[in-house]
Amino acid sequence: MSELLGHFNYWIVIILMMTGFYIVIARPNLIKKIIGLFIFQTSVFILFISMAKIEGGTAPIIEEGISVYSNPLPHVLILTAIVVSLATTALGLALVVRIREAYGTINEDDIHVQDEED
Amino acid sequence: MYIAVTIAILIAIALGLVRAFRGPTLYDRIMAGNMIGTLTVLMVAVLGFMTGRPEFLDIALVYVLISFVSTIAVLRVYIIRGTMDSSSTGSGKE
Amino acid sequence: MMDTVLDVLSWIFLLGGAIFLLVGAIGALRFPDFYTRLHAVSVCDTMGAGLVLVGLMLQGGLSLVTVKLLLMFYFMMFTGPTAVHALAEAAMQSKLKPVVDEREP
Amino acid sequence: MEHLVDIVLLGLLMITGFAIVRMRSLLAAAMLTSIYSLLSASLFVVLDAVDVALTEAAIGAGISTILLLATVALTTDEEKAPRHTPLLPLVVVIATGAALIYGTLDMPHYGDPAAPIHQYVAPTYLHDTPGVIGVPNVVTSVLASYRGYDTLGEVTVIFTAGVGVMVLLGYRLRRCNITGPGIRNLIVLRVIAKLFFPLILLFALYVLLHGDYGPGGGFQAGVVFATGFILYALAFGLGNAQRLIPRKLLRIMVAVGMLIYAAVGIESMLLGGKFLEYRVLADDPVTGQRLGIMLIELGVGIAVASVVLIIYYAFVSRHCQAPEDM
Repeated sequence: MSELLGHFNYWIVIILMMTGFYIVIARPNLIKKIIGLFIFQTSVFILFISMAKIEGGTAPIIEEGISVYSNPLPHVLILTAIVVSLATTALGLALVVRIREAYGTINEDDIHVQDEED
Repeated sequence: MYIAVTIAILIAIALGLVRAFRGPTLYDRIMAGNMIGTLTVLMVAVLGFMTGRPEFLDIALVYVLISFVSTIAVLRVYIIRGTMDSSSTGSGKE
Repeated sequence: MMDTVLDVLSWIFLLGGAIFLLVGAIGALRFPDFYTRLHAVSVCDTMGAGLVLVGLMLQGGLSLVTVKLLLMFYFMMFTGPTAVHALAEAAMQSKLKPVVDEREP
Repeated sequence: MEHLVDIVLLGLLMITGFAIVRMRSLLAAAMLTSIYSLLSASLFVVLDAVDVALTEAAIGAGISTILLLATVALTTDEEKAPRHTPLLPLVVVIATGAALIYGTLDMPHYGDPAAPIHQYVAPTYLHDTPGVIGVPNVVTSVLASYRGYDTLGEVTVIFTAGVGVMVLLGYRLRRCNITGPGIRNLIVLRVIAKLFFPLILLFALYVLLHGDYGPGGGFQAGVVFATGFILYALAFGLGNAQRLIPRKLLRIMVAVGMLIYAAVGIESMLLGGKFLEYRVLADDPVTGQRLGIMLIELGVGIAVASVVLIIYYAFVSRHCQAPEDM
């Protein structure tokens, strides 16, 4: 039981990660792929934050009378990662818009067909 | 007491998610998203009190603003498109 | 004495809010068409949220926490109905028909 | 109790993830992505990461979703069924997942205070921050002071993304005033937007200045600030928003934000310290640290707000070029 509770977070995170991964490799639609990447990224965030949690701890904002704080370092790393995820999402979506204008479609299969015809 | 409220909110979020999955129209999904936003705000506020650090209400405030702006953004995008998929022009009945 | 009264009052508000939230969510799931479901959702947005926030305010006492809760209350009372209003308006414009009971004359 | 909330939220996240896979309408998938992000943000609150929760809500549920929606509006809503059978991807995914789950078995238990991650630098940061940096929020102190180089790099990434989107989606100034026919009639929305716009900007300022004491800081403040302008643009049209804060100004502000950050570093070098060593900025080292943190948070806030707005403008003004999509 303690084994289950102790690893529950990690397992769900891996299931989420694989959900995102599946969307990225199995779905030809480019916007769907970016949504998949987003899910993957968020699951990595949850993995890091789960590792930072300490049983009985509280948020790392120093206050009188509290002695146990969760680990602040993963929070900092993930804060950075979230902002970077905004950058990647925005660039990816801009590329999708351009691809749509160049090919008239955002379906990867159709794009391959058009490329082979050239 | 906070625990009871939190559980009620979690159940309500689950019900809202069911509505978001089932649709049937896009408006139902937007509505469900809006409701989940409200519930999340309340849950964060109650959790802050439960863990004894109610100063985290700032987060809840940001959530209020964000969920409002994104609801409006969805509506605007949908109106700009002006195109309705066949499911959303029906009677809205399942 | 005063503390007990405040506690009991805030519990009543919190529980009332929780019941309204649940009722609203059940309504959003069970009602037959979009417009009726909107009614249920607005119960969540205003009554449920308002009661929970008032309950929390009573717990917060006279402090910065209560000021923030008041601000949240103010925001929510405006944003919730506005969003629902915009939603209903958009749905009306897209000619989404309400379900009407046609047996009535 | 926290365990229960944690488990329920993770379960809801998993269900949402599966629903996104099955959803054929891209607009609906974008809506669900927003819900997914909001749920994960509340999970972060349960896991004590309040700063991360604030950022995830503002960026994931807010800006990313709006960009996704704008892209869907520019392209297409329907997703075609894939041509290949999903068998091979499914096998790959299950095999990878099984390998990863096998890998987690060696990991320390969730919430274990004796885990290796909690033994090295984290206790130092927690112990030293009140005395050396003088701000109660350890995340802010680590982000802005101990790991100031990382944050500078990150602002550069944001800057690069802004430049990239500008290059990809057009750079020219266009007079463009689109307001959806529906929104134009919504008097209520316009009044509310007018009422809220200054409040949101004020709140952004609060998030910026309060970042030392509670959740918040430059990134979050920048995003909230930009959200205020996005609300304005949604209610009154892009043209009016651009009259309020023109692109030219935004392009300058991005550079100004980055330069403030770098200038703080160079200033501390001129005063005899190392790059980004704030304690030389004032007579008292602690005051110097606080001053340095405040300045670079300001720089980060300016840069992030203008990049987010540049990206938003670039996406939305594409609608002007493709009138058949409107």
